[in-house]
Amino acid sequence: MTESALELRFLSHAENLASVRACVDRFAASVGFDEERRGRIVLAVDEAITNSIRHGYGSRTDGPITLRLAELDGGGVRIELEDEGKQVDPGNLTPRDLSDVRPGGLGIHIIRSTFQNCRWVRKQDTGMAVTLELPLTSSLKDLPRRAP
Amino acid sequence: MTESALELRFLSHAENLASVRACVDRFAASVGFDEERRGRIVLAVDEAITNSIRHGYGSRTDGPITLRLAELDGGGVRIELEDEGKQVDPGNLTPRDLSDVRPGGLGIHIIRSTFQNCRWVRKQDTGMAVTLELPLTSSLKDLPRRAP
Amino acid sequence: MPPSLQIQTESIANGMVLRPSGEIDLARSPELRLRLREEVDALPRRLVIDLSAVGYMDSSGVATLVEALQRSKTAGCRLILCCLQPKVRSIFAISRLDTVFEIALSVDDAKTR
Amino acid sequence: MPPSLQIQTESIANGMVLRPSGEIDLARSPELRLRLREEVDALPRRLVIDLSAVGYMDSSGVATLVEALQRSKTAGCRLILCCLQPKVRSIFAISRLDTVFEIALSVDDAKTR
Ligand SMILES: Nc1ncnc2c1ncn2[C@@H]1O[C@H](COP(=O)(O)OP(=O)(O)O)[C@@H](O)[C@H]1O
Ligand SMILES: Nc1ncnc2c1ncn2[C@@H]1O[C@H](COP(=O)(O)OP(=O)(O)O)[C@@H](O)[C@H]1O
Repeated sequence: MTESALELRFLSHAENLASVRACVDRFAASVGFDEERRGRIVLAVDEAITNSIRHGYGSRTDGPITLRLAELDGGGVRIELEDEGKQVDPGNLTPRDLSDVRPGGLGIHIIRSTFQNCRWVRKQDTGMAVTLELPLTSSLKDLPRRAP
Repeated sequence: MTESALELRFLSHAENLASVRACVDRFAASVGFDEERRGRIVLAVDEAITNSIRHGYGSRTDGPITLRLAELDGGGVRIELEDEGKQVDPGNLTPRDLSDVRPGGLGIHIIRSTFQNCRWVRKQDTGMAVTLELPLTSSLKDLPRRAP
Repeated sequence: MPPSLQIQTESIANGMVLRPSGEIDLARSPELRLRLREEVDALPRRLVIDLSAVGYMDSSGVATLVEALQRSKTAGCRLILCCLQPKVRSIFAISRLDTVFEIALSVDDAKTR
Repeated sequence: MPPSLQIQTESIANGMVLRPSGEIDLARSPELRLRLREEVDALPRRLVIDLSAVGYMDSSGVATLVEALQRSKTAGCRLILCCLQPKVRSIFAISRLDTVFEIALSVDDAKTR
């Protein structure tokens, strides 16, 4: 843990999301992100935690989640999320075709279009580890109005 | 850990205070505290952490600090702060005479006048454990304009 | 004692206006989902969702609105969103749903357009 | 890359106005302390500290201002605070320092009173 870094531990209860978002927002501000980018970072982290709650823990509210916030070397943010829930094949975590309008299936798209580096890894025994990085120097990814 | 509860771990670097405050503020809101009382809770927790940094760790920036936020049975907030720094005799943690105007010496007064229950305990080996509780039903303590 | 989702309502000549407030995330979207089902099932001709008091929405909130849109279409109800704050507008843009929903800039426009 | 404390300054006929911005806690108060020492050591007749852009202050910020007040008195400088936001006003009240400092409601009043 570098000196300016935070670790949050909480259970997979959706009521915890708001406090976690507030902390992520302020951390991203202290690292130097402007309001627009903080909004994206907060949303994408919310989506990753929501996935742990819904898919990792099948909406159980008592599964442990750990979120680590750290400053990237060279500036920016590095976020690590760990759960002890059901695992998923990282190869399957590709965004779906957005032109097929239906409820759900947006989280992975939001996460991937926000962070420059996203990595999902199955942990040794159980659960997923997600690493998300956004250098301060990178620009928000292009958001075309329509899917190709 | 009850389901709606958070644990924050960080090092004794003052740069971390702002993110921690944001989290405490939002947690207190989710538990039902109004803006004025949240302001007091946030300030008092900041003072307790500041004491761990300055007195527990002698302003070293690499000392581990743990902060736990939980909802009190019956409503309200229970906050636990732990460090591994220098210990202090809890009997000496009484507020000083405020009519003696000088820099410093306000933290304990702010903490005690905010929370209904404050407990400082020396941990087994090293460090202090501070427990602060504020039921939702209690009113802010009276703030006379002058010390007696 | 988690705060529940506050939703103000107003009946209009051709339907209803709903005005939820707060942050619509995984903790709040189930309540919104149930409520929107009820409202659509009451078969209004128009259902306006005024989002001016919603400061934050994640994809669970968006999914709830997509579900309501699809239900509305089946029921012959016109669902109109209005008054999106910038942060909320941005998740519709990221999700490429800003052209799928009918989005009005003011409640008056949404009521009468 | 922690953001440093921003302090705007304005020279006035009888001294200086300082306008720090941000949250003055243990991370920012050392910078404020150094700066206030410099300013007091320059022996202005009046030093106005406009706190309108300070949204938060903890006791380390207050201690810094108490130190500056004591230094100012020794130096024959009149230190005046102004434009405290409610949250900042409240820590002065809790600390019973609201009657120890000279506190003005506007910068104009602080400059000319
Ligand atoms: N943390 C996770 N644990 C297990 N499965 C996951 C996790 N995150 C994502 N998934 C899988 O990826 C799929 C796509 O996720 P997403 O794009 O967020 O949409 P949605 O959650 O609405 O299905 C999910 O349906 C789930 O199967
Ligand atoms: N966490 C702690 N660890 C060690 N000593 C402490 C701690 N908290 C408070 N103290 C002691 O209590 C005293 C009073 O604290 P406080 O009222 O906050 O004023 P100040 O920090 O300005 O001295 C401190 O000077 C210190 O000796």
